[in-house]
Amino acid sequence: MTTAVSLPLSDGRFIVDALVATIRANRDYLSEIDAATGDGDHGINMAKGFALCAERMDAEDVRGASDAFEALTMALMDDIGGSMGPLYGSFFLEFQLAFTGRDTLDAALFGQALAAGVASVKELGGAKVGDKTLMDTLVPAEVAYRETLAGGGDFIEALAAMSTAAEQGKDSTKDMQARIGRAARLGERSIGTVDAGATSCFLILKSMADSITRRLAP
Amino acid sequence: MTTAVSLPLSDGRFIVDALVATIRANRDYLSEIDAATGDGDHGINMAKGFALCAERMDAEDVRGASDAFEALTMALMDDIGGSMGPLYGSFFLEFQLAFTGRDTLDAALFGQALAAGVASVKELGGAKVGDKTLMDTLVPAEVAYRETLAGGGDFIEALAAMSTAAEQGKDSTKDMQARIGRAARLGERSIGTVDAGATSCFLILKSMADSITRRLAP
Amino acid sequence: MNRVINDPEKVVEDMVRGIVAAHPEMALDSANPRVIGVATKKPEGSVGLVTGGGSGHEPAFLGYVGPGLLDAVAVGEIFSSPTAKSFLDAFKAADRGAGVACLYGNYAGDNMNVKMAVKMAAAQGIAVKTVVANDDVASAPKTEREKRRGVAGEIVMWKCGGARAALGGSLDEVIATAQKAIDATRSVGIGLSACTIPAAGKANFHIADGEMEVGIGHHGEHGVQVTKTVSSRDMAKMMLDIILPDFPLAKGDEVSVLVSGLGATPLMEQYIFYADVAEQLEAAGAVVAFRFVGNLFTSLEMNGITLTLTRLDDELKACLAHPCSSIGLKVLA
Amino acid sequence: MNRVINDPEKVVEDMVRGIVAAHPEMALDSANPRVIGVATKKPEGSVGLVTGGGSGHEPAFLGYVGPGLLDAVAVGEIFSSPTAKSFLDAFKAADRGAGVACLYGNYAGDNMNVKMAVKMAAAQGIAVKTVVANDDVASAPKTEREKRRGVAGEIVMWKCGGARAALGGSLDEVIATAQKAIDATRSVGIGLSACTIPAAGKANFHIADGEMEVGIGHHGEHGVQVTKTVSSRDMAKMMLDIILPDFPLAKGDEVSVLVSGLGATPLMEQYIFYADVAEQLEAAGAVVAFRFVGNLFTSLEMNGITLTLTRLDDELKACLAHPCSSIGLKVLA
Ligand SMILES: Nc1ncnc2c1ncn2[C@@H]1O[C@H](COP(=O)(O)OP(=O)(O)O)[C@@H](O)[C@H]1O
Ligand SMILES: Nc1ncnc2c1ncn2[C@@H]1O[C@H](COP(=O)(O)OP(=O)(O)O)[C@@H](O)[C@H]1O
Ligand SMILES: [Mg+2]
Ligand SMILES: [Mg+2]
Ligand SMILES: [Mg+2]
Ligand SMILES: [Mg+2]
Repeated sequence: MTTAVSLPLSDGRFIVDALVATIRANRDYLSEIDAATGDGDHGINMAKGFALCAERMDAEDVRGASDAFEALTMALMDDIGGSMGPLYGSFFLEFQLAFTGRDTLDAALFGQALAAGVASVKELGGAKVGDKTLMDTLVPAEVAYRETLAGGGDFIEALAAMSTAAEQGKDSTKDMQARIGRAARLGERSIGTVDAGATSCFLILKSMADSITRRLAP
Repeated sequence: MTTAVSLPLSDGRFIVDALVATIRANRDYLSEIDAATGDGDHGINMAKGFALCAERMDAEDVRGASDAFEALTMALMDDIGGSMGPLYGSFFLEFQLAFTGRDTLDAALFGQALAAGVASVKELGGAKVGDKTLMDTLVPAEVAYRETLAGGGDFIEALAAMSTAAEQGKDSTKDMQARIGRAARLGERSIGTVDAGATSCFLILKSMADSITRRLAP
Repeated sequence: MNRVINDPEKVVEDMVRGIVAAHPEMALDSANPRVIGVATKKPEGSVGLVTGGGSGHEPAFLGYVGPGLLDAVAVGEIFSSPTAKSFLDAFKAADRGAGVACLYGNYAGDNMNVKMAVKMAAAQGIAVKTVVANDDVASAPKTEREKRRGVAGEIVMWKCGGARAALGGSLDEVIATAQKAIDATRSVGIGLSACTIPAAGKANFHIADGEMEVGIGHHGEHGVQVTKTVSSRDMAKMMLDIILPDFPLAKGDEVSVLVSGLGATPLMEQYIFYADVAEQLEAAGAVVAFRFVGNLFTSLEMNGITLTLTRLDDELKACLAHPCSSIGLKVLA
Repeated sequence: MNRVINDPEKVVEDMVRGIVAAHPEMALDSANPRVIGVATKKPEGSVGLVTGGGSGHEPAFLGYVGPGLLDAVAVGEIFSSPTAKSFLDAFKAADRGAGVACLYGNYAGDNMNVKMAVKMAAAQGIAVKTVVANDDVASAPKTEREKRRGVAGEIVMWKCGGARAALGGSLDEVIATAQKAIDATRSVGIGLSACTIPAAGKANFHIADGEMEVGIGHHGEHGVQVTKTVSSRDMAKMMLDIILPDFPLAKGDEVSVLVSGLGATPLMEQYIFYADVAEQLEAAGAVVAFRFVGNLFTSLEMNGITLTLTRLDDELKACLAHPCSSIGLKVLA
């Protein structure tokens, strides 16, 4: 079997299913990390939102990628609140919008959604790279994806580069002092543990990369 | 040196000094017993009252027995409240009243004060022997004192009989089920520990017997 | 246990200092600092209302002094009756020539101190009549109601007595209304964790994590049963199962529901519990006409919850609706 | 930890059920159960007041809805911002044609959700202006006041904004008064024991017995210093030493003092602490004109205490004295 360069969006719900499974599996881990510098609820918040997304998808028998990302966006925005509701809500909203009316997911479309998502989170949250937030995962991951494609890489290679950069970005938060969010209050005491949001963001990007790659090259 | 049958009341403060020392020394013990069936504050309440009595006596440079018992009564009645304030307050009030205007403490006068004290506590508290209260100490102690005198015993013998009966009375509360006070609520669970008030009452009667006896037969 | 105190032996003194500093209208001329009251005099010739009890139950007792409520409160040591002298001084502070209603709870110490104070007051020409609250169903069987303790139901007694006095009732009328209010009231509590008297330094009773004591007293007196901790819904059921056999409600009976946290219980949980109680009462056909939820009668930092039901008639309803103002309870006109 | 709950994941739902059952006047028509408000409409054409925030701080936030205070509150999960949709629905419930003042606290989540809700409201023709409370002195240095969190000082902001709206103020006037109130307000807290989010099941921070965390946040955010537990008097001194350099008081300045327990702190201790604060403030020449003491802004069953000072002018004094009624705060006419 050869490797595909695109896949149909009409049964693209699997991307969101994989996200739901990933976040649920990491519920306690994410809360534990958050406990070190924040209030220990990141896993709870995320798992609640993603579980509600699964309920919405099942209730409406969602199959396509656009509808799946819409369910995810609504679950995050309307049901969970916190910081993660609006931040990840705006992020996934861009995937929903990018996929609406489109049949096929290819490297360019994913790249367009990813870039729009990062821009939206940046605008809303106002955090910069180095502030010890999910931006430290998101920004380098998007750059790596974009540059891999620009350098001639294919969809799968770009996704792999995104994953790797996301992991490095996540790890980079370990030595940072938080400048935003609850952890900022800790000052120097925030140094030494990775950021919870940066970690969930890495898990999300890696899940998307893995699930799409598995479909492209089964 | 021979044994005296009476002593001057004009320097009778020593009886109350001994009481203060006894209660202070047993503060934690009395609270511990109270904790088993009550609210654990009996030692605190008693120690507070007796300490205030010492303060009053020092402030007014009290020497005589009547003034000393007045200070004790007032400290208990005006300063500590609880059950012990009025109960022991009325008890010692009878000693104050009995000693006022008198020069000499003898077996008859002590017996008169003791009987009046017991009657006063009985009237106010309404507890009967067998209810698991300080009445289980007080009533047999007073009977023993009175009967020893009636049977020809002297002051010292009567005080000794009072002490012994008080101790037996106190011990008798161990197997009783409380029918009054906080411990009543425990029902059968109140069986197995001696009553806190019965214990402090034994300590009080024994202290009076000992301090008076030491003066009579030094 | 970490505390916000200065001297553990002087917590009551220090608290009274804070009450008077924060509520200057509660400082009485009384030379006795253990008497707190409303300095702004109520109408001359109206009945004075007094209560008193051990400290540690705040806002009870001193938090229920104010217009439409009590006039003066005798303040005891932690969990210990005030002195006879303090009750007497409270009677004096509250008396406006129409006599004093002393509405207090059934504890040995309070009974004795009130008894002595009433005697002393009579000698000074002040007429005092008493009502003794005995709403705590778990503290003695129905056949020995005279042994039952007073707990959060005292608030209902004070509120109704206070309204009757504010409405111009005579001493006998105030006493009758307060007596009717407490006769129509039943309470029960569940303890989830113990509390510590500051001067004692360690708790004198213990509730294990994962267990609860049903029918616990306000000073940690043992209850009727220690069980595994159950859901709020099941707590409500257990408590109603204790109250209702003692105090059957007929379909359509109007009731007041008072829920109080015991000190450390989050308000969130008190409302969760209220919802379960109201649902079960309504399922039983009762009509909830008044509701009070909050830390209304506590026991230091004890964790747990109490439920107080009052069966209402038109007089008690009018009394509960009457305006009042105090630290613990405000009812607006 | 023993609790009075049903499902730990549903404590907010169950609490809202209890609030609405106990205070039927707070049930809105809103299809969104996470919006609580005053159903009894205020004068048509007056400014609507909204806040919102995470649950677990009861009586904040929903306990400050009522006449003279807020109109609608967006209710979040425990310690977590409400959704943008809930803020939007609260705006809709509060709007009476004169616009809505959203007076909330400076937390990342709240900032973002309010931002999105304001955008959505504008698209629907509802004018919303905001004031962001940042009274928590310990949460960022003076040079970065925009990073400071909102804590119990929000109550002062709501009270003053609510009074201005009740007095007929325009949206700009209400916003100006609320902004002035919070600009004149500083808070700091001391934590004595941690609390546990029910769904998490274990505390995510820890305070050892015998130690306290000075400057702790309302969600257990680390403070400025962990020390041995000191006396109430010394706590008052440490807290004033944090507030006053940021916020110097001149001799004769009139202030409001708000003391809140964090959940498990006995009211007795709150009054002990109040006495120490008042004494030290008065020694420094300040005049205490308003006082609020109680469990006014809590963090579940956290033990500890917060102090909030507001420097007053005539407008703020008139606003604090204005009558209001709510679960958390009642000021009588
Ligand atoms: N302004 C922001 N921009 C981007 N990410 C943010 C911002 N503020 C907070 N975060 C992220 O949110 C994470 C915490 O999320 P979570 O625990 O769910 O919410 P909360 O802080 O409200 O408890 C942090 O680890 C951080 O990565
Ligand atoms: N009515 C009564 N008559 C005599 N003694 C009583 C009565 N009620 C209680 N007591 C005694 O009081 C003791 C408890 O005293 P204490 O602990 O100081 O007061 P409290 O019970 O108010 O905490 C009991 O052990 C009992 O002996
Ligand atoms: Mg968090
Ligand atoms: Mg006791
Ligand atoms: Mg006691
Ligand atoms: Mg959170």
